[in-house]
Order: sequence, then C-alpha cells, then structure tokens
Amino acid sequence: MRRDGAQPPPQLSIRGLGVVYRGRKGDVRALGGVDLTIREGEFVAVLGPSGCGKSTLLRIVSGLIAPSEGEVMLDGVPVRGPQPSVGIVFQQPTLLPWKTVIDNVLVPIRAQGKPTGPMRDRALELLRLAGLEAFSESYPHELSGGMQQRVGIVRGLIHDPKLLLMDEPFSALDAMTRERMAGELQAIWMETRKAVLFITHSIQEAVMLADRIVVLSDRPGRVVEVLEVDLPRPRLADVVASPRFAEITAHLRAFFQVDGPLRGARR
Amino acid sequence: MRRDGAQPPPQLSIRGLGVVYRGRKGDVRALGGVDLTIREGEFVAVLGPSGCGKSTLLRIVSGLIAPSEGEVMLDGVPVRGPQPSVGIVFQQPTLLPWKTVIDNVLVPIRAQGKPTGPMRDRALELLRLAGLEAFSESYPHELSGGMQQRVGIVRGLIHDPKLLLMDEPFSALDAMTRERMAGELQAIWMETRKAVLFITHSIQEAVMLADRIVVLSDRPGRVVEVLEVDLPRPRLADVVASPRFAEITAHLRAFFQVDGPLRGARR
Amino acid sequence: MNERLLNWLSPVLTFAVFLGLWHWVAAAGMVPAYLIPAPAAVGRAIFTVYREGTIWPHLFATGTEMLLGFAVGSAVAMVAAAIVAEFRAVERCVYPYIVALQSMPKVALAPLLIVWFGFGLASKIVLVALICFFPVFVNVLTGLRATRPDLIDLYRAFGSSRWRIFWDVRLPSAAGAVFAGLQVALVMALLGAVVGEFVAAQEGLGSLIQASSLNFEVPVMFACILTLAAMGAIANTIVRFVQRRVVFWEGAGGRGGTVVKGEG
Amino acid sequence: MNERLLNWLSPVLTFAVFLGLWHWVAAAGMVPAYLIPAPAAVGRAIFTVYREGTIWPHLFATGTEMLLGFAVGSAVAMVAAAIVAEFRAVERCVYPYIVALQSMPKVALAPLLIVWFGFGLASKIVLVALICFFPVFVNVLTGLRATRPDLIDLYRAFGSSRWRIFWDVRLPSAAGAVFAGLQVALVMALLGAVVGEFVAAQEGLGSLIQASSLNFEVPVMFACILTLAAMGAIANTIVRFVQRRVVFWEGAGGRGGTVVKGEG
Amino acid sequence: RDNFTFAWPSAINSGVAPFTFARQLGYFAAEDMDLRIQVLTGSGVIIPQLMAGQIDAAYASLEPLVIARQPGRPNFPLRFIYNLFPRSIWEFAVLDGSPIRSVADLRGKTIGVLALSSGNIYMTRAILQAAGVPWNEVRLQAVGTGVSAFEALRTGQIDMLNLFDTAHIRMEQAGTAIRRLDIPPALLNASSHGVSVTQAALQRNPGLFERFGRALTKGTIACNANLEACVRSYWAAYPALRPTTGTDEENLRREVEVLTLRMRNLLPPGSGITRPHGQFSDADWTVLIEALRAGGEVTNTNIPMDTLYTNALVPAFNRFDAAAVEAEARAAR
Ligand SMILES: Nc1ncnc2c1ncn2[C@@H]1O[C@H](COP(=O)(O)OP(=O)(O)OP(=O)(O)O)[C@@H](O)[C@H]1O
Ligand SMILES: Nc1ncnc2c1ncn2[C@@H]1O[C@H](COP(=O)(O)OP(=O)(O)OP(=O)(O)O)[C@@H](O)[C@H]1O
Ligand SMILES: [Mg+2]
Ligand SMILES: [Mg+2]
Repeated sequence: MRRDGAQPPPQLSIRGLGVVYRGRKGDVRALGGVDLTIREGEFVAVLGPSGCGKSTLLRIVSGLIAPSEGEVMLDGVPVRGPQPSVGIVFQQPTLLPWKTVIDNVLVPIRAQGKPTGPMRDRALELLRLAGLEAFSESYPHELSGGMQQRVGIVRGLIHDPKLLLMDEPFSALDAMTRERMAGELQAIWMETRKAVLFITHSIQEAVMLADRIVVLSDRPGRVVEVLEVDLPRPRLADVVASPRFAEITAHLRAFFQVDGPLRGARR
Repeated sequence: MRRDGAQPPPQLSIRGLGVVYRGRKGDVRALGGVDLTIREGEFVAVLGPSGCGKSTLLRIVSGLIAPSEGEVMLDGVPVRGPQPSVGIVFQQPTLLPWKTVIDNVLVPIRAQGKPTGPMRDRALELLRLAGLEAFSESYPHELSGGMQQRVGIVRGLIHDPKLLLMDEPFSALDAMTRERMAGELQAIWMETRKAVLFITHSIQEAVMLADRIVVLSDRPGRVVEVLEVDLPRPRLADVVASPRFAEITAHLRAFFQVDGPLRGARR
Repeated sequence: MNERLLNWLSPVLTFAVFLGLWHWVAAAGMVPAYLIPAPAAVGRAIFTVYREGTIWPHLFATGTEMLLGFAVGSAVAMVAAAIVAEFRAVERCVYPYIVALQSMPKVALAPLLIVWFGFGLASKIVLVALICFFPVFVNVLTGLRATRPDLIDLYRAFGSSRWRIFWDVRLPSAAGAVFAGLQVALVMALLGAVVGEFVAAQEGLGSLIQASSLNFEVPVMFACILTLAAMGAIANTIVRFVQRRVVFWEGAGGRGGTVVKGEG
Repeated sequence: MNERLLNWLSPVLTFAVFLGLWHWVAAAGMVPAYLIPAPAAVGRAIFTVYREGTIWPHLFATGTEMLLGFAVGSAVAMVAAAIVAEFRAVERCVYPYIVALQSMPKVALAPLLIVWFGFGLASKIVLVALICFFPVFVNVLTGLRATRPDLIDLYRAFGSSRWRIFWDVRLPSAAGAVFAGLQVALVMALLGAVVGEFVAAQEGLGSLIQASSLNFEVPVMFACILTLAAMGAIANTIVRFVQRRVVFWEGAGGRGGTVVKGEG
Repeated sequence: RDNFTFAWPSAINSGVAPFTFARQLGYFAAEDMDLRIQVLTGSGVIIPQLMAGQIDAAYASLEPLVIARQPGRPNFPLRFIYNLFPRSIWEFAVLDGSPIRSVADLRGKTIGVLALSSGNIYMTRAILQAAGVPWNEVRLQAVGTGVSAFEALRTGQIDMLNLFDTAHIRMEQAGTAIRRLDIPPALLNASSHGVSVTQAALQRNPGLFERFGRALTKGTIACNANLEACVRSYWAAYPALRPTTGTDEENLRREVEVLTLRMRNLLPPGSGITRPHGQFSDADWTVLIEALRAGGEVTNTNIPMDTLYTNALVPAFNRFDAAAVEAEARAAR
C-alpha cells in the first residue's frame, strides 16, 4: 500500500456496472452491479470464482463491449468504445505467430494506425527490462511459454498506457514459472508504476502482487470484499512465510470455502 | 508423517535409475542416477524443474519404458513391463470421450482384458467417495475440468493398486479449483491409504499433500533433497498459515531460486 | 426475431432475383434458347422427366455406381489404413506409393478401367472405389495416428494387447477423421460416377447429360445437373447426420479438432 | 543406420516385386497385350513419347488449363470468401447456395460449359476454375472464421479498422487454411482439366488418353497416366514448399491446427 | 488465306488421314486455306459452335438434322453439303465361330452398340426389321468403341457388335477373327455421315466450301492412291498417336489395312454405285427418315430435301485432274 502523501485521484471508476449477455438459450447475467475504483499507480487484483464475470469486467473497461447498466469512467471520461490509453495482457500470450517479438510488442501502435518506427527504441528498452533483448527478432514459437507471456506484458506497456488490464496472465504457466513471473511482474510494475487491474484465480498471487484485492461473488458477480494489502514492497519470495501474508490469505480463502473437502467443488 | 509403530517395508524401491533417450538430434539424458523408495501407504511428492525427467521416472515405474541403467523394484519384484498393480493419474484427465464416466473408471479392468461387470459396484462406490455418483452415466464432455480430473483419480484406484502414480494431476486446473482438488485428494488418500508417487510443480501442493518430498535437479534429474513433511493430518486450508508450513515451503523454494527477480526465469 | 427473418428472407430474395435475371436474359432473346433455356423450360423439363419417370433409371444407375463404389473404396481404404497404421513394415513398403498416387487425377484411369473392366457397372465401381480410396485412407490414417498417446499409454500400462488398443482407443479416436474422409469420399464418388458415365455408359445421369448434349436438350441437361446437386447434398447430409450420432462427443465438448484431408 | 536402410529398401523392393509380377502376367500370355501391355512396352512408350517430344504439346495444354483455371478459381474463391466472411448480409444471401452447390459434382457441367464457352481453352478454364472455387472458398472461409478472437480483440481494443484487422490478423491467421485449400484445389484442377478434355478437346493428356484408347495404344495411356501422376505430385510438392515458407510459424511451433475441407 | 476449322466427332484416329494427306500435299494451301481439325463430340456441342461461327464445318451424322426438322424442335438452319460416305460405315460383326449367319438369326440376341443415344440405332432397327427381326426381341448393350467393345464380343457378353468399319478391323488385327453379316444393299448404300455447314455461311461464301470440298476430295483420292504415305501424313500430324510398340513396317501395314477398308466406304467407285464425290441422293435421306419414323423419333416425314442437303457444290468438288492427283500421291513419301 502506498500511503505516502495525498491519495492520487481515481484513474478508473466503475459504478453500478451490470452486464446481461443475450443468448439463444435465454439471457445470462454476468455482472450484477459492480463498484470499483483504481487510483493512479495502484495495483488492484480481482479474485472471483470461475464464470463470475471477471473477464467481462475487463472487456468493458477496455471498451470491447458496452455495459447493460452502470458507468465506467477512465480519467473522468466515460468509456464508449476502444480505449487506446489502456494496455491489455491476456490469459494466453496472444502473440501473432507471424510477427517477430519486437513487431508483436509494437502491435498496439500498428493497431492504432500509427507509424511504428519511432517506437522501436522504446520497445527494445522494455524488452531489455523484461530480459528479452536477445529475442527481439525471434518468432513467438521460438520462445518458451513464460517468455511469450513476458512479451505479452511488454506489449501491454508499449504505448505507455495509464491503466494496464491483466486477465489471468499466468494461468497457462506451470506453478514454478508462475511464481517467478509474479516476481518479475512486480519488478516491472515497481519500475513503471502503472495502474493495474489484475484478474486471477490464485489467492497467493493476488496477495503477492496487489495493493488492493477485490473479491467478486458467484455469477452474477458483485463485490463482496475489498481488502487492502499492507505488506511492504518489494515482496520477495520469503513474504509468503510472514504471518501477515498467512493471515490475509486465510481471510480470503474463507470466501471460497465449501462445506467439506470433497463435496462442493463442482469445477 | 506417519510415525506410528514400525516402518512398513518399501513398496517401491528405485536404485541408480538413469535414462537416455536416443533421438535423431543426438541423445538426451533425462535421468541421471535416481534413488528413491516409497513405503506402503506413503505419500511421496516429487518436485523438480521442467524437463528434469519427472514424467520419465513415472513412465519407468509404470513399466511403459525401460530404464537405461539402474533398477526399479515393486514389492521386491523388478519392473519389466506393464504393471497392472499400479494406478496412474495423468496431467490431463485422459478420459475416453466416447465412454461414460463409469466405463472410463472401469478402463483399467477392461484394458487388462478382465470382465468389468463384477467391478461396477466398486466403481460406483469410489465415484460416491469422489462426489460423482450422480454423473456415472454422463459423458466426459458433460463434466467440468475438475470433475473430469476426479474421474481420473477414481480410475487410478479402481483396480485397488498398491501404488498410485500421479503426474501433475491438477496442473490443467485453475488455481482455486486446484486448491480444492488437493483437499479432496488428501481426503480420498486418507480413506484408501495407497502409496502415492505424486509429481508436481507446486511447492505448496507438495507440502500440503506429501509425507515426504523429493527434489530433483535440472536435467539430467538427480535427487538433490529429500524432506520429511511432519505437518499433522488432515491438513486443512489453515495449515498454510502455520509457521512450519511457511518454513518448509521457504526451504524448498530456495532450490528453485534464481539470481534476481527478472533475469534467470527463461521459461 | 428480426435476425431469423433475415436469415430466411435473404436467400429467398437472392433466388428470386437470380430467377428473374435468368428469365429476362432468356426472354430477351439475346441468347438462343439452345444455349440458355428459359427457367420455365427447365422447370418443365424437370417436371417431365420426373413425372414420366424417364430420369429414374439413370438416377438409379448413377446412385448404384456411387454407393457401391463408395462402399468398396471406403471399406478397402479403412482396412488398408488400419494395416498401415499398425504395421510399420507394411507402411514402409507401400506408403511412398500411396502418397505419390494421391495427387494423381484418378479419373484419368477411366478409359483404362473401361478397357479392363468393360463398359458396364464394374468399371464404374472400380473407378469410384479408386477415387474414394484416397481421401478415406489418408483421413483414417491421420486419425489413427493422431490418437492421443496418453490414452494409448493408459491401456499399455495395463499390458493391453495391440488389438484391444486398436478397437478401444485408436478406432474411436479416429472416428471423427473417418467421417471427414467419408464425407469427402461420398462427394468424390458422385463425381467419379459421372465421369465414368461420360467416358462410357449406357445408363446414368452422366450419360443422360451427354445424350442430351448430343440431342441439344439443354433443359434436360439442367434437370440432370440439378438432380446430381440434390444427390450430393442429400448424401452429404446423411453422412453428417450419422457422424453427429456416432461421434457424438466431438463438437459437443469442442474437444479434439478433426483433421480433414482433401483429395483429387 | 539399419532403420534408414529399411526405409529405402522396402519401397524399392515392393516396386521390384510389383514389376516382376506385372511382367510375368504380361509375358505368360494369359491376358492379351492390348489389355495389359508388358512393363517393357510401357517403358518404351514413355521413352518414345518423351524422346520424340510427342507428348509435350499435350502436357503443355493440360498444364495450361490446370494452372490458369486454378489461378482464376482460387483468386475468385479467396475474394469471395473474404467478402462472405466480412459482410454478414452477403453471407446471408449466398452462403446457403454455396453450401448446396459444394457437394454437387462440378464435372457434370462440362458438356454444358463446352456448349457455352466453346471447345477451346475457355471452357476448360471455366470448368477447372469452378472445381477449384469450392475447396478454396470453404477453407479460406473456415480459416478466416477460425481466427483466434483474442487476436482480434487485441486489435479492436485499439480501435483498429476492420480493414486493418483483416490484413494484419485474419488473413495471416487463415494462411494455413488457404494453403490447405490450394493443395486440394490444385489436385482437383488437374482432374478438371482431364475431364474437360475427355468431353471435348484435341490436345491435352486427357484427349490423348481417349485417342490412345480408341487406337489400342494402351502403353501410351499408361505414359499419359504416369505423366499426370507426376504433374499432380510436383504441383503438390510446390504448394507444400511454398506453404512451409509462407506459413513458417505453423508446424514449427505446432500451434494452430489447419482445417482442411475436402471437395467434390 | 482463310482459316478453316473442321469439327471431328470423336477422338482423333486414322480416319483423319485423307485430311492430313491433303494438307501435306498442299491441296488446302492450293485452295488458299489452312485446315484446322477440332475434336468436338455430340451435336449439342457442334451445332452451337457452328451457329456461332467458331467452326466452319462439321463431320456429322445425318440423323440430328432430320430430328431438328420436327415440330417443336429448334429448326437449325444447317445444311449438308458433302456426302462423306456413300456407303454406310456401320457393320454387323459376329465372332467367326458364331452360329449367327445372317441378320435374321439375331432374334433374341444381344447387340453391342456404340451408345444408346447413338443415332445409328435407328438404321440398325430398320435393318433388323427388314430381316424380319422385331425390335423388341433383341437386347441392346452400349459398349463404346475400342478394347471394351471387342472384349464384350470376344467374351460373349454380346452376340453381335454393331460398330463401324475401322473399329471392327482393329479387332481382327488384335487377333480375333470376325465375320460381317450381309446387310440389304438398299440400307447399306445409304449415307451415314456428311459435312454440315450453316445455311448463312453457305450463302455468304459458297466458294469457301467448294474449295474445302475439293481439297478433301483430292485428299481422299490421293490417300487411296498411296495409303502408306497417307498413313505417314497422319502420324506426322499427330505424332503422339504413332504406335510406340512394334516395328514401323508392322504398324504401317496395320494402318494401311484399316484405311483400305475405310476407302471402300469413302470412295464411290467399286462399291456398286457410281456418283461424284460428295454427292447425296434423296434415297440416302428417305431411308434414314423412314428408319427414324419407324423408331418413333420422327413424326413428320415430309421434310423438303433442300432443307437437308444440297448438291450444288458437288461439281466444284470434283473439278480437278484426278489422274494428276493420283500420280502426285504415288510419288509422295
Ligand atoms: N459472449 C457471451 N455470450 C453469452 N454469455 C457469455 C458470453 N461471454 C461470457 N458469458 C457468460 O458470462 C459469464 C461470465 O463470463 P466471464 O468470461 O466474464 O467469466 P470469468 O469470471 O472471466 O470466468 P473465468 O474465471 O472462467 O475466466 C459466464 O457464465 C459466461 O458463460
Ligand atoms: N520420447 C522422448 N525422446 C527424446 N527425448 C525425450 C522423450 N521424452 C522426453 N524427452 C526429454 O527428456 C527430458 C525429460 O522429459 P520429462 O517429460 O520426463 O520431463 P518432466 O520433468 O516431466 O518435464 P515437465 O515438468 O515439463 O513435465 C526432457 O528434456 C524431454 O525433452
Ligand atoms: Mg475469464
Ligand atoms: Mg512431465
């Protein structure tokens, strides 16, 4: 938690957000009135059971879909369509396999129809930050899964977005790589200090990374808990051994508890 | 740890196990001299970096491939071919999509060419244990990922094996489901008390489940550490908050540390 | 349901516009009727050949060639693919030749097959079977080979026989690919039957098309062509229907993409 | 390398056995030579038609029909598939008809096309183009539709135009499927050219096969058939080679299975 | 120079030899034209091409034009200008050892025909009826030409093969002895094929067709005078069709044999009728019309002959020095 001086103004503010998907087999209510704010430079993690509408929330903030009710304000302006000032990191690396690493990093520039030339240096700089400078001319299929996901993170930062949206960015990786990646993300974040909306299924990951954790209920997703994580940064591997860490995870785990070790877990 | 009375005799004993894969691009040494014993009813977890030969180890124990050197003894008999007295749970659910849940559970019987009829009751009993009795006539595609993986575990137990081999059985699941599944596995294990060889990438999972944890080195895999986990059972969710748990995980994490938060993690 | 209405209306409208244009071109007299007959003339021809039943023997002949050839070719292909998939030695001996022959236009053999198997049904069945062989063979082989190795390991770990693994695991695994091959083969079968009849036949829609061409009966040609289109569509629908029933688990769970290899 | 030796030896041996059997059957005199000529006679025929160059004009004619028809049909199919994929209204209007026509044997149109487009190159190109259209269309459409939605979202999130998304994302995504369609189409093109020549032509391998059949020149028929097989194999190899170069990322990383739809 | 495209109704065979020989000897060049032979099968294909002017003339059988003159049929303004075969080329062939001695013995037998849609079937029917064999007491089997037809006869799938002259002789050459049944002269000596052109083209430029017909007549006479050179000209024009098996002499001998037989039907003299090259008689057509009427294919038999054919150009076809042509041909290689 950054409590140094005055609170920065909210970067993202979501009020009463509800979404109904209209489908052939009837309508699905994915989000049921979500309120959420993210301040400048704040790292907010969203925890919630599967299918509660986390990805939906992220798609609304990025302007890919429109909400059924409620409002999303980015920097005081309502979101009504694509938001180039937002960076996105997806669950899968989502790299174009026919582009080199650096061209993939430059995709947001290209997608906005701007010339990519002037941004190459910045792209190389970010790749260096992520330890990928040697691979800038490689193709995605020549990279390991963790490296690909790092490229995805670098790409999310290339156009210097005010807000970075991350949808379970590490869920496709194995447990060990995952832990390392969380460490690396923290390092990058501490260097760049973007506001981050980070979606995850992993309590440990959320506690490790976030300033604030928002817990959503089962579908339709509602905010059932907001928790400030007051562990000091940088949080290194040994933070998990701290009592405060254990306390916070235990508190969060209670939200996802089921009535017995065997029954409930239907997924 | 079960320290009650005399140690049972070793169920599985591996001595000096080495494997070399002969490939077109030269030979790959996957395991370089592994020693390991598993006692009756003991739960042993194997932790190791990606590609160090964990799956190879498991394939040798199940008799699917032959070692290049060393010996594997199961119940005092050298392993030389398929081992019907062993149960296997794979990383993916590995269910036959054209068979119902109960027929999938009965696959080990069928594969041995035995009549499945007499085993149906046992299969239903095990499915009940796993909370799946209502789904015995469903097809795999009608089940969620976690339920499918549970069917895989039940199948591993159907022929009452002396030893259960599990190769990262939960790695395809999301973090929350994963935690729940670990709890369920523990419950099933406590009920059946099979010897288990459990491979995982997750330190937390290993500590949560195992009596003993074996840490393998980078390829070619060698045993670099054997750690007895002396946490009491049943280990419920709050065990992760205990200092002993933190201590053990911290000790194990040290084996996988890299020289900085950003660099090293090339995967 | 605005959407649903559009989905129905659009193709109907397209068809109406198409018919209108066709009628206009034919009626305007810019093109002689023996080149492009009026839609009404085609309609009358279709009505006539079906009401008077003159087309039925031809439809029946083409259908017989197609189905028998398809059955023979597909059956042989499935057995061959299974043998090649299971026995490495056989694969070594024949696979290179099968690959080489795959891209050869089998219809080129039609005159030769007529020489060998005569003018009648046999030559057409052989031609159709040859044409059907390759797509089925390639798809079945691909399907058998694409069997998830973990499923095979599961059986192997219990000392299962190769035979049991084949029936329990490989064959059901390949089922989707088998049907994909059968789909392609069925359409190719119709093509083969028509070409065979072009080259030599006394019955069948292909020979009726040629006879109509000989007698400048363009409306009858149209009737035959539309009949062939309907036969192809019906055959295709049936295979797809059976496929959905047999390989019920594919598509349902979205699991396991099916490999489809095309064919010449 | 025992393995490698076997891989070479087995097919060679198979071929030798096959040749031996063939020779024996032909030499035993059980079958008249005009039914099954001796391998030596076929060899001589092949040698003669190539040495004296008498086959070249035919090979050239068939090749021209095949390649031009393939080019026209594939180009039209790609554009059509792109339009159908991008414009829902167009899809609504034409898609049902394309599906219905897909399983129709296009070769049935050959006599009609000869009536309409004359006996020359034009009718064969139209026939070949028609035959090539469908596999390319279906595969390109499938490919364009199979574009990973997350890649499209990535572009959409930055307000990218539909046009840019098409060029930057959809088209490269579909490239594998496009080539799969082209592979099928090329083989079908050769088939179409041969059938077109069967129906009416004086040049081309198809017509030479028919003339040889009329003139009892079975060895020349063999020469033509083998030439067609070689043409098909070479065309196929070239497409595969280009495919590996263009769609270099597929196969390399094992990412993105390619959908291949067959065709009649 | 005029380009003249002539439609050939089947795959190329040695039947084109008189044309290629005429071309080789410069007879078409002498008439200031280049001849192109275009394979086109079926009147449904040929007629539109003729009408569109894609081809100038076609080698065609006579039946379709009679049928086209029926009510309700498109009345194509075509006309035959040259009688190609004063004698029918169609034959009734049985195996040498067959018990069938005459057409009358065909009752209850199976007849192999080119195709069920072949126009020749009506003449076959007329021949059978003339011999007292009811049409419904024979079975028809389409056998095509070439090896498949011979195998059908050789293996007894059919009892009689009803193909044309050159097709049958190839069977004999392949080693199967056959016998040809006698056909009543009235029916035998009816034309089966001619050269058809559009009336419009004929009116516009009769000279063009006169020149074509003359070159063709010269070619026929020349071919007859030197069959070997005639065969060689065919091979030169269609090198891919030159046999690849056997010696040259042997192949030459075979082709000469084929052509000899063909010449018998091509040439008016020696066949019992004498008339100028290319000339039709009304009898050629009345026999055909009657056969078609009996077959139910024709209801209106009252067709003005001048809408079917014209002999107007025949004098021009024969206006040359035949002896000189023969001499020239004999000197050719
Ligand atoms: N396009 C759509 N049409 C209809 N329903 C949809 C659509 N997208 C998502 N849904 C439904 O809305 C709900 C929320 O979906 P969403 O993807 O936002 O969940 P999530 O929280 O991201 O889940 P997960 O943790 O599994 O990623 C789900 O029940 C889903 O089935
Ligand atoms: N059939 C094979 N042929 C050649 N090399 C192989 C084969 N199977 C595995 N290997 C190699 O052997 C090494 C060990 O493989 P193994 O699958 O046992 O690793 P692992 O520890 O299970 O890895 P992971 O954690 O990624 O599952 C790897 O480097 C792998 O590339
Ligand atoms: Mg999601
Ligand atoms: Mg493994």
